[in-house]
Amino acid sequence: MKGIAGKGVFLPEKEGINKSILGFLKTLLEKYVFDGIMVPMRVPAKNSYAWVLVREPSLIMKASPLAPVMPVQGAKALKSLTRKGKGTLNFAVLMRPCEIRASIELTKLNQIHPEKITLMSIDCPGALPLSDYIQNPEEGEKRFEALFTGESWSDETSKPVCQICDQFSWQPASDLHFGLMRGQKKGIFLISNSEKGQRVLNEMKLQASESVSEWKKSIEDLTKKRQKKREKRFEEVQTMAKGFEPLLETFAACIGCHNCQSACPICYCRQCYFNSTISRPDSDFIFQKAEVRGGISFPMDRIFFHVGRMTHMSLSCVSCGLCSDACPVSIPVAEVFSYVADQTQRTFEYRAGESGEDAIPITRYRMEEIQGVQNIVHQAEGAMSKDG
Amino acid sequence: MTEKTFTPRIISFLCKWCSYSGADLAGTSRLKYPPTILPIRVMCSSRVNPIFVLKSFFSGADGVLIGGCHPGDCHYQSGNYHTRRRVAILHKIFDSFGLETKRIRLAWISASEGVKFARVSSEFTEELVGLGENPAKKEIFL
Amino acid sequence: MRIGVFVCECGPNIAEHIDIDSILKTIPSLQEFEDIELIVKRHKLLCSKEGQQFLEEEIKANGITHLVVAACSPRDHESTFINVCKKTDMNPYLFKMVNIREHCAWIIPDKIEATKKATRYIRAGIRRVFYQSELLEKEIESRPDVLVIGGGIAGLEAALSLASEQRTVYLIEKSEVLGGKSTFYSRLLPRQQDSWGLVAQKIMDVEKNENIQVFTETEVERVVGFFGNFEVVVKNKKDEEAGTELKVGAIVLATGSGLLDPTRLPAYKYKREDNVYTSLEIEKMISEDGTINFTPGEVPKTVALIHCVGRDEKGYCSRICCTYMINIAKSLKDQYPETSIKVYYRDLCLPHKDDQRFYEDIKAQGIDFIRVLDTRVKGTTIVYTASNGSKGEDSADMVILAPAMEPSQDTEALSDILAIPLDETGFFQEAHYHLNPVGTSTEGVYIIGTAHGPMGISEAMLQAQAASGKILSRLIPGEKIVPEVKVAVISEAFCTGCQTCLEVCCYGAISFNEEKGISVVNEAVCRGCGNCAASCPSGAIQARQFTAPQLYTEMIEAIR
Amino acid sequence: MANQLTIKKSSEQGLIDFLTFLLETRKISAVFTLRETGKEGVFDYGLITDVQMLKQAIPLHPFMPVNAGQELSRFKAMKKQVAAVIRPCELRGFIELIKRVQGTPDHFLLISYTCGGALRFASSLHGKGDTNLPGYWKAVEKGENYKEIRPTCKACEYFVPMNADATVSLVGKNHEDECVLELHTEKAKEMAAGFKGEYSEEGTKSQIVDTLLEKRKAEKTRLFQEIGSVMKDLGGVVEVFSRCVGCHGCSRVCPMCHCILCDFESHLFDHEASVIEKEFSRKEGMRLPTDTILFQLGRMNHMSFSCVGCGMCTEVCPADIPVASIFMKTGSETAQLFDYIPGRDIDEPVPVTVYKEEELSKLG
Repeated sequence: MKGIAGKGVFLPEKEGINKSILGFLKTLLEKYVFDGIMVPMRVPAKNSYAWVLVREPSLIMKASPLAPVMPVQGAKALKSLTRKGKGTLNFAVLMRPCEIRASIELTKLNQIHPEKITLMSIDCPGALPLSDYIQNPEEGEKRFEALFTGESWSDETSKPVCQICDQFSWQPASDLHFGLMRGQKKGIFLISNSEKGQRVLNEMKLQASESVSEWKKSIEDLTKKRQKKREKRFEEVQTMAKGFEPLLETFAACIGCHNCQSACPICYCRQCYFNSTISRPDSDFIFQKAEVRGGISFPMDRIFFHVGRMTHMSLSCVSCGLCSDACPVSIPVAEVFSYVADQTQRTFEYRAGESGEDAIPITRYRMEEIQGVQNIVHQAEGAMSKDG
Repeated sequence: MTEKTFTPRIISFLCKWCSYSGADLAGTSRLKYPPTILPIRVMCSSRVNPIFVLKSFFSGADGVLIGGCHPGDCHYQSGNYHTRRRVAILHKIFDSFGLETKRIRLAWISASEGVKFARVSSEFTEELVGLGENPAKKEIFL
Repeated sequence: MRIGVFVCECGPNIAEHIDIDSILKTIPSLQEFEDIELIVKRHKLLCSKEGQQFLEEEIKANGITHLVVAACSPRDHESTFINVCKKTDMNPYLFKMVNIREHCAWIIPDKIEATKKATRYIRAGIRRVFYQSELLEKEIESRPDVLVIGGGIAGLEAALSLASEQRTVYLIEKSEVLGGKSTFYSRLLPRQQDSWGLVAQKIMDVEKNENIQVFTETEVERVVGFFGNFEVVVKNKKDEEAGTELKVGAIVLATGSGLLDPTRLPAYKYKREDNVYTSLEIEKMISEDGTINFTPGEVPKTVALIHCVGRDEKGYCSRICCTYMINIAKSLKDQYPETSIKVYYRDLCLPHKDDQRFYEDIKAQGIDFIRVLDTRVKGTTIVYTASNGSKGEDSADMVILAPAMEPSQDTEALSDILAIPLDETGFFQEAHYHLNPVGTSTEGVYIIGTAHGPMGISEAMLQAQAASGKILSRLIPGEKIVPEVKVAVISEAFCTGCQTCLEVCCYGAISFNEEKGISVVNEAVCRGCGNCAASCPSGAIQARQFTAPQLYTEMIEAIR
Repeated sequence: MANQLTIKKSSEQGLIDFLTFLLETRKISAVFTLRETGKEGVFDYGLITDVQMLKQAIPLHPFMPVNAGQELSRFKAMKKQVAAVIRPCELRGFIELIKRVQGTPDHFLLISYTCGGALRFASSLHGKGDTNLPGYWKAVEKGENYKEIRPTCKACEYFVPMNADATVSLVGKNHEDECVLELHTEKAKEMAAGFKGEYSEEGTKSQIVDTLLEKRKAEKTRLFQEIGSVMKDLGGVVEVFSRCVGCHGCSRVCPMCHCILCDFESHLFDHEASVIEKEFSRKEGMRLPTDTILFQLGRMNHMSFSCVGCGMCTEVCPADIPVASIFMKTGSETAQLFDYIPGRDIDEPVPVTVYKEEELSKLG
């Protein structure tokens, strides 16, 4: 956790963490620090959550700062608010760290205009798989409650990508972080990270005077555990999907609905390349393909779609896992993408959404490339010279 | 003391040739009708994409009025017949969910029917006052 | 972006009913227009000369890019302000007129309410103009020449009215001779004029006219293009070779009509009994002096004239039969006063002002008129049901039928070639029954005479002259034409080629590009109604100047 | 010529034999059918050109990974002939697409079957199909709704194919006994010429088809009532659709949604911040992204009258919204306005492309 302020504001827990956070947000609205705050809220049927931009202070008490599920990526909701430019009102959003990262990526891609937006992040224990929750919301609530209040935050009930997430806490790019203090001393650390964050503390007449080291340590410990788990899982994914046949097998059940793409916060294209007319070949071409193999599969180009999508967005993948949630045939899309993203991002020494300052690598180049890139080029060149 | 009734907002798409002219005639004849009607001029009632109507409704318009030429009088031959089908489909969708079809009205108003325009406007307004505010106006989860 | 908002007082008309000062104050203070520069002003009468000058100067002085005028109905002065825009080099399609007079000032007694509505309305106008984009009017060359299809009386008249030194008229006729159906009728009501004389004179005039090229035994093969620039291929029926290509600016359809073949209606026994004739056969028997010469001894003692033959089947009244049948009746009665003549009719149609008198005169001559519900021929007997329900039987040595007019044989083929729809009667459909009776769904194509539906000669002449007038005023030799710019456009990227738009377009303005699999708008044919745009589920079609974002914004702004 | 061909093998094997014959005799160039491609019940539609590969074919398996009508519509004009084995709703979807100039029927020999319904994804993927198959086939034989088929299948009245060239009779038959193929068109009869099997003049219609139809009708009424009882006002609509995650997966798998870019994903629905702020200031709070429910009702407006009730949308919905049942209900109501049945007749124009001068008089 490089660059984190050493001190924060400590708000002791009152009637549970959620109530404490909501109380704080309510005051922000009452004092007109913000014109509205975007938070997850349980839908009327009580079987899911949706993003609501709340204006009325009393309404915010119905919100859930940390919903058990993540049906819509917060960055997507934020995109719909500011895609066409900044507004005139001051809004805050309270999101999970992966949502903050996606928001940063979308800002770089000019899909979010954050000038009037204050990004607030919160420590995240993970989210439940959407289908599990929807099938039995009450059970889901209980399971999430257990996960949330549990000590370890390494429960197996959350989404597989959440279980291996090592960026579940403070985000360099968020303006204000809600650090959740577990263990003996229960409460919230408010850590300001920018002028916008500081403005909130000032308006609320709060001083960052408490040391956050205890909280920081607990986060760092968990991060290390997660990293180990992450490496292990990535090895498994590698074995599962590496090579042509295994890759095919991994995505064999794919029905080509492209839900993964439309749920993905990073896939911001209005018209996905893989849905466009370019991807609709002539019948003759289909037959040529079929005759070579004796038969071809429909919908066509499913693997092409997945791999192609990776080339488009893996540098910006924030491993939020929405793709897996949206997959009707239970393919572990998120883990595969997360693994590939880890690889590509590593090559460019880039981590999606970590900082608003780094440009997305594909928009830049260096005369003397980064080692990772150089290596790949050398390998390719070597292969060519061998062939020659 | 009279009870304060609400003033509905009615988006009305009026075709340039008939209904808009009819509305103009209502004006030049100095007929009085409620200030609820907000006319949007289109070339033909068939320009009105049902999605506009739906969006108006979801954005809180209390009513939507589509004004076109009388059947057989369309300046584009058959535009109004297509409009009628589109409205019928939308009505049916509304019906199937118990949404208020009364909030979406189709009216044939010719250029000479200033009186009819004023009457339709007044009646529609009254009806909407009766129905009350569009519940979509305040609905959070739309 | 600098949006000029000008509120017209319209003398007292707006000023007295709307608090313009309040509008002037409210509009610029609205937060939503923070990043737009607004120039908001009032004037006492913008449409006046002085007002227009004021507007022009303001636009120039303030570098206004988009203009909103809140005044009267666009029907009154939109064109006035468009002209002002043109003077300032501002694209007139970046201008929006907001009608606060007819729709606010004059209809709302309460000044505060009127002001509120006007404000909201103007705000919607400002938002809309924000989304409007420049459109360029382009002028295109046009041809003054005209093709007239059909050499009947209507076609002849149109050709004569149109032909001039700078305008060639191509008159094509499918039969061997000019003249058409009206030559079949010997005498024309009300004065029993010689019809052939009338037509012959026209034919002579046409043949003399150097600016009219006549093609007989010729038919239209293909038509492409649009108003001002049609390319037509015509072909001589006897000619084996490829047709002749003609380039014309407008087309007049004067293809006339045909007559129902009564053999299709067995009740009348036509061609089954020797004594049943059609009116046309009788007309042919009438000699030049107006007499019908039966061989002695064959003069019928009783004659039945049956009107409305096929009216029920066709579903319309043929309008000319009553008058010519009365003519025949009169000819017979004058010549053979002993013959008993009975007329069986469903309804009498006597449309001209003199017809009624003529009818009453011949009724006075002793001709019986019997109103019937149905009539049947049984040998030399007429069996009928009178309108009161009673049955009757009369003898008839001779039966004369007045068959219904019907569309001429080639109507359907021409409908396909020209993309002019037919109405349910099978005749060509006019653009608007009341307001544009000779126009069609294709701009520059006109229908006249009985191609349009049953009518008499005078009405056909009127239509010929009306269509000619339209063409003369719009296709001026040497002048270019400006096609409508507010047309539909289809996005190539988003069109899936479902052709729904093609189905709903009544102008044939949309065609399908097989190669690309997308629909394409022919801008020269499109009239800009926007029907296609509303029918397109993918939003691939935009109606220019009425685009979805424009209407959408106006709508959302108006609701709030 | 004979109208019915009976093959003394199981329905599936008989059909495969028939397809093999067609492919071997080069009467067709390929077979479009369902295949089993991997372990644990991974299925897809395949275009098979090699006779050997027909071993993978499972043409009558009650699984529907996509609406095949959508896939068939991807074939642009070609000289080759393809035999396609698809379900009745897929065929109807294809017909509706053809009306929208998406695809053409000429190069397909369309083989369908009396359909007992498709299993839900959850009941057929990852090996669960096998456990359900015996029960499924028993239900088909008896003319019952098997519990694990899609909700819209249970309410589908059109399980006897319309417009097929040939139909395999499954409902009311023991599928292991024999394969009964009814040949409806000249094309089918010509194709069958030379194939060894029992030919007869008249097909016998199983009583069980009617039994099933009655059950389906009753279920349809019940399903529509169930939907209607929840979605009876704006609150009800919000209740059901508020958990929509806005992935638009329903429109992507919908055979009727053939648009390259959905209108609801276009610029039109990206709002200026000022527009959102205006709406926001009127409410206590507003849901983001905007227009979630507008999409649902808007899409209905575009295609409901052509909804074939295939149920794909429900299967792919990550939020488990009964999209298909809702669309089926509304669709049957909008189609009724024009006495329209989607997929019934290829020459019947889509209601929004035509009009009658005298109709809908209530509207004005």
